[in-house]
Amino acid sequence: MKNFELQHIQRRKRSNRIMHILFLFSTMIGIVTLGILLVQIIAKGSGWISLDFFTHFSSRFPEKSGIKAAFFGTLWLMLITAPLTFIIGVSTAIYLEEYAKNTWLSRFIQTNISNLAGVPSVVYGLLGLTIFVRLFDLGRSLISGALTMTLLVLPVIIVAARESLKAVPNHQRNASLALGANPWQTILRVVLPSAMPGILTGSILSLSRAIGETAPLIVVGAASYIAFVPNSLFSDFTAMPIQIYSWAGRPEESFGQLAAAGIIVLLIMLLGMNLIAIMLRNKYQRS
Amino acid sequence: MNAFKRKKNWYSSDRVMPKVLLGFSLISILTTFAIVFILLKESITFFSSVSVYDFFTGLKWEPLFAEPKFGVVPLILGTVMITFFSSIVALPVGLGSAIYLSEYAPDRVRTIVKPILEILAGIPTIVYGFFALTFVTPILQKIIPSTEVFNALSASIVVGIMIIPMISSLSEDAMMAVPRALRNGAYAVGSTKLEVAIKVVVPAALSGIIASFVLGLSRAVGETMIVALAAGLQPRISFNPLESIETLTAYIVQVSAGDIQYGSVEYLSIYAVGITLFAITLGMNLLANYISSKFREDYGG
Amino acid sequence: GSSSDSSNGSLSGTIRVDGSSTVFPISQAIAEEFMAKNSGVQVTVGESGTGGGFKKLIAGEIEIADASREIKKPKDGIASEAGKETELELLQAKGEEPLSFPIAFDGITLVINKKNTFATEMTVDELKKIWQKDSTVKNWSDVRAGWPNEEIKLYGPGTASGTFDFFTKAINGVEKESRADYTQSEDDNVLVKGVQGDEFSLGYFGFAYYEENKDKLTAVKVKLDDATAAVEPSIDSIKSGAYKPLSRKLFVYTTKNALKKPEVKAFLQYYNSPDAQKLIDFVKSIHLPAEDYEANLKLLQ
Amino acid sequence: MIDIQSLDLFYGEFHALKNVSMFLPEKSITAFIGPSGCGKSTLLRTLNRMNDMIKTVKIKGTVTIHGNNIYEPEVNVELLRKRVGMVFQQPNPFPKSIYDNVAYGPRIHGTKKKSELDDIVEKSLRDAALWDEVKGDLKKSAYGLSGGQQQRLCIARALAVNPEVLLMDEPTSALDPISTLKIEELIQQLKEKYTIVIVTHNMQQAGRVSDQTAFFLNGEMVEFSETDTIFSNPVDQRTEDYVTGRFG
Amino acid sequence: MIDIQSLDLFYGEFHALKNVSMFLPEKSITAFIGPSGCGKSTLLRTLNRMNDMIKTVKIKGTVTIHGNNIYEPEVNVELLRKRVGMVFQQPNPFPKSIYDNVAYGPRIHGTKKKSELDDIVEKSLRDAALWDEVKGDLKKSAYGLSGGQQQRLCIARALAVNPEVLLMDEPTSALDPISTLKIEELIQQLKEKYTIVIVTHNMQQAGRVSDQTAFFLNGEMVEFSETDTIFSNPVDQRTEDYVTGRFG
Ligand SMILES: Nc1ncnc2c1ncn2[C@@H]1O[C@H](COP(=O)(O)OP(=O)(O)OP(=O)(O)O)[C@@H](O)[C@H]1O
Ligand SMILES: Nc1ncnc2c1ncn2[C@@H]1O[C@H](COP(=O)(O)OP(=O)(O)OP(=O)(O)O)[C@@H](O)[C@H]1O
Ligand SMILES: [Mg+2]
Ligand SMILES: [Mg+2]
Repeated sequence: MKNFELQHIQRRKRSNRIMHILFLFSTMIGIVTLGILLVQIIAKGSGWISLDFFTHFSSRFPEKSGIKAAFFGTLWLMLITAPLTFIIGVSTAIYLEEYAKNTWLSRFIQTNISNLAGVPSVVYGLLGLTIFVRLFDLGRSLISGALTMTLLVLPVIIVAARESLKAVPNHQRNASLALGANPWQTILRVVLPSAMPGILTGSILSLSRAIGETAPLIVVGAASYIAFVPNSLFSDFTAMPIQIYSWAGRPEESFGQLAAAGIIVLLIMLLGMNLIAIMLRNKYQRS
Repeated sequence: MNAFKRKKNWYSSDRVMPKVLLGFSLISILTTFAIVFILLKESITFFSSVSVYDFFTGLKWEPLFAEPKFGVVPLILGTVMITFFSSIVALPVGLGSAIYLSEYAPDRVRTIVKPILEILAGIPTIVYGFFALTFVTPILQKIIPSTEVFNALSASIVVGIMIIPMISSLSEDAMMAVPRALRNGAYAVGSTKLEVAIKVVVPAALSGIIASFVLGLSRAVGETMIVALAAGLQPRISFNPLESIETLTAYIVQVSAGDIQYGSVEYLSIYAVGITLFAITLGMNLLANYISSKFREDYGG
Repeated sequence: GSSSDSSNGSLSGTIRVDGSSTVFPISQAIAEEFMAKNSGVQVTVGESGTGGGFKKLIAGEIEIADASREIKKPKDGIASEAGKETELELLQAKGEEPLSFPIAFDGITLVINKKNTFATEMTVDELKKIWQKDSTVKNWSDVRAGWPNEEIKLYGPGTASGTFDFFTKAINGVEKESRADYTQSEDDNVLVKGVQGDEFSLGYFGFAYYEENKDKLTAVKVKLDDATAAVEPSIDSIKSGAYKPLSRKLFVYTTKNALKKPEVKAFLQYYNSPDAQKLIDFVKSIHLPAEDYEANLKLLQ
Repeated sequence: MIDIQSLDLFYGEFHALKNVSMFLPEKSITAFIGPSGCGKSTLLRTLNRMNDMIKTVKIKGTVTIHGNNIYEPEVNVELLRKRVGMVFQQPNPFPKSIYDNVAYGPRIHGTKKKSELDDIVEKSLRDAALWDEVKGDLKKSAYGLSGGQQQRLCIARALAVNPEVLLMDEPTSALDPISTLKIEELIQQLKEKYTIVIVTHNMQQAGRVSDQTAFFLNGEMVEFSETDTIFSNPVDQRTEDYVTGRFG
Repeated sequence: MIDIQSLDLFYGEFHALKNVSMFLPEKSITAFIGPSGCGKSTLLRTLNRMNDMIKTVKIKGTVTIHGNNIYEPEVNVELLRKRVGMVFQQPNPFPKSIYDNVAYGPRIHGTKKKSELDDIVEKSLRDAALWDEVKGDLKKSAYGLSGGQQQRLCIARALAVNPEVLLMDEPTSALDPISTLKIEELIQQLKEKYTIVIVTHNMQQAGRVSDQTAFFLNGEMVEFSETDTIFSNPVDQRTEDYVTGRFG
């Protein structure tokens, strides 16, 4: 073997090793940051997590404060937002990727969607306030908050779902169509299952965003202090990030620690919520 | 009579679903219209007091002082700066970890690490804001002592970190969807993993990668709390990321959560700022569309 | 017998309170105790800013607005042009009449770093020299001869806050007239951190934040002029009115119609009861002299 | 039964089929032969309108099956494709289990009963000469099969919907001789019930199985007649050159 | 030159190659034949360690090339694969232009000069019998080619890095007879410089091109000897059954 060729390959292998380390390092940046954040938050807040923390409402006494209202508020919010986001988001993606011809309408919809991704969340708050609270007269209720959140996180799931639909190889569609399946059957039974991992990633990312957003809910009118659990779609509500925000803004150190405890609970909720999606994604990706 | 012409019932899923799906797609248009309408309606009132020309060319943004000045340029500059620096952090790091996860990491590592990274997307932004302020900024100040308490760099770094999962997860999905056969073709001529990743997988997954970049950057442009907390509220024309600045979004949240009277000119300025931001993201998206249509490679065949 | 009214367990309904985040802890504490006594009533308290509170009061979405300033009225009683009405006019346009209840003091506190041992007291004139519009003060030595020739790092609340409005009026004489080149944050905890980490800094924010961080910061004693004695901000000095000119009143507002609801009336009666004064002190605001509450209660009849 | 009349097909500007006319009688086997890129697959796809999927395609002329023009506007393509089955040049199983791959078609067309599906799956797999190799684990992913096994699976999948016409695009190019022989036998059997069109590069195969053969060159149908005639006594010089391997 | 010694290969639990030993002399053509699923592709992939890509694979035994065990831990697989080229059963061009597909290998191995690349691309395309069809538009996407054209492109891509050994997994199964013949001629030519291993289902092809032939069944190598011997005078009954088509 010619010597220079060996050297060249060695050089390529070296750059591969170096980049391997850099790529690993990139991955570590996220993980390490998360680690630091978690250590800080847990160090600050874990002492406040107890059963009482879940069964009490917020209070002027830090030691009597709990997150019951916020916990259930967020739970409700997610129970409404998750299916709405999924259905509307995936439907839109399917329409654009599988049905829409390259018309001005579909291009217009696409531009709209990526544009909406950059609209700041406060503006969605103003939107929710104007449309849902005032125009539809839903009041400053759970449903207003959930609908606002849905609109806020839709672009993420739509874009993610579109890209993964796009990546489904055409020969799979052809195989189905050649058997006499109509386009809808093909989408439902062949394309969607193949695209599922990416769609689920989109769901995870968009719901992650929904669970951590504060500003739009405040603008829509969610209160910081509520001492009851919502009992209908039209109930007043508060949510975890609002409670955390409110505590974090208080002068007393102990409220700051409560905020950290709230964050821990929020992250556990987030993880719990994502778990199903993560498991499904792993399952679909394996096949 | 043509035997193949069997009429489909109007209610057959095949005929109904496209319409239903189109209906759902229109929600995004309606949302945009509603947003534009809301922003525009109030902006018009605002622009009856402040000239459009002054607004877009003015170099001083002091809307809440006794003699208000409404020149939006400093805010635009702040937003551009945050977006720029956060993308310097997020794009390479996000893409790097996507490549690591899809091409290098063993399956088990990937299935564990990916969800861990995704947690980063769900951390409330105020947590990030304080993280920037109390962790990143002090480190920056150790390295460069002239760093201000509030500075664009610290906020940018943390915004960048926040959007990493968006970029890494979506890009990784796109790369995972590249058929094995393509990788095999590259390996079989003696490619290293790096070459397979960079020369075959990334180009084949480019559409998805660009989409993730656009989403990530949009998030950076629209990010509010981190910037408001860590970058300060100091609108100024500066290209120094170690100084405090103010972004369009930070101004909107500052005023909308503040004590200003609704309906006053100062208050209405947030709508004008909102419209400006909207125009910026629109421009960015059109640019991204143009870029991705130029570089897109299809492998659907 | 206001307290006996408010402990009437047969009341029911919902009371929504929203507005200033400075007043929020007080309203929350009152609400908590009020609900303990009236299990049939649900009170919610929000903190979307004074402006937000008034807006919601005008829209009829809440019964009580927390405010860190008075409701905006047309200057000199001359009605504003259409589209630019003040909060009062907007409320009146709805056929409503606001009722204003001062409920606590907030002493705006100037703070310096613990290491700063020279600037422990200042006159209003000196403060004005520092904070006025286009101020030329750069270093401490520019303020008073003999002070170190070190740059003053200034910290203060965002320009959208009621604190800013009040401080500028009290020190500079004109509301919202201020130098612009100081480090702003809407989050007082952040200001605390800023001053704490910066040896030659000067900042101002609400008394509660100083009270909670006494061990980390030094409060500047303020004197009206060279002739009077310097007064340190404290619960007593604010309550007695000796801490001048930086103590302001906080308010709650309701409307005539909202007050027709017995639970709202009972809530406000409780707000002005002697029990409530303890709660106000508990959350590190400072209750008003008893006469003020009596006047409020009279208004409620 | 299948009547192609002056068919022209364009991929954008590219003229891929030029004025093709032919008649394929019922229950016959027709082979398309010709060099790579001559348009065999393209023509095959016009018979079940799979070309609809390619956006740039433009078609002129008519294709009628049992006297029904399949390119009329209101034709139900799903019905058409159920009756005109297709096996592709490259195996394209779904990322599903073997069972679900075969059961896919019947399920789409409304068969729900488990026992009925089981029967169809077994019969189709047997017909496609795959049953013995996979009967042990029908739940296994189709992607775990070898290339040849995957192709036979795709044939089974096409048979499962019980078509009238079967279009096969080089169905045995990935198969070993035994499976090939089995498929060829199967094709002969199917002929009793079905009309079959097969694209093949294998002259022997064309000779063995088909009743008539069409030879294509650059999108043109050069010659179309009885298979024997094509191979032993072609009219066109180019056909002769091709089938005797003297071409090019 | 290539020496396989007691090679066992497992996909997880599945024993796909059973104690295979064989010696492939330099500059010879070896054909692997056997029914679908017998392990031909699997064995082929062990020769350039493409099996490394499949996570479940476990290998026992040795493969030495020029006396170097390619399964030793420190083996440079990139170099190995450059020297042992491969063409797959299914065409797998990159989503790039024709030119970039062929130039891919030379580029990563350090050829930068445009003129040099141009030469390599032209030569490789000519060798793969594709040049005349594509020379007009080398910038065209490889996905616009027909199946057969794509496969020839993949052969050109493999030739472009100038390998010593060429592994071909049914390289002509998607080709028409003319291209097949060209490829077969090419293989014969390449033999002068390269060692070639070819998997094929086509007995005639094996007979035409190969010097020796190995027959596999269920992961076992049943017989391996001169091609003539295998086809005219096999030792094992199963081989005879298979090559005469009496099998199964
Ligand atoms: N989707 C397409 N877009 C543009 N051109 C195409 C497309 N599909 C095929 N072609 C071109 O049309 C011609 C005929 O292609 P076709 O696939 O029908 O050939 P074929 O006879 O089946 O060849 P093979 O034996 O290689 O499969 C070829 O020149 C091919 O490059
Ligand atoms: N990645 C894999 N995982 C598990 N089993 C596999 C894998 N690849 C192949 N097999 C199995 O190993 C056996 C040999 O497969 P291989 O692809 O080598 O067959 P082959 O002889 O090349 O067949 P064909 O002629 O159909 O291509 C088959 O039973 C197949 O199902
Ligand atoms: Mg073809
Ligand atoms: Mg094989």
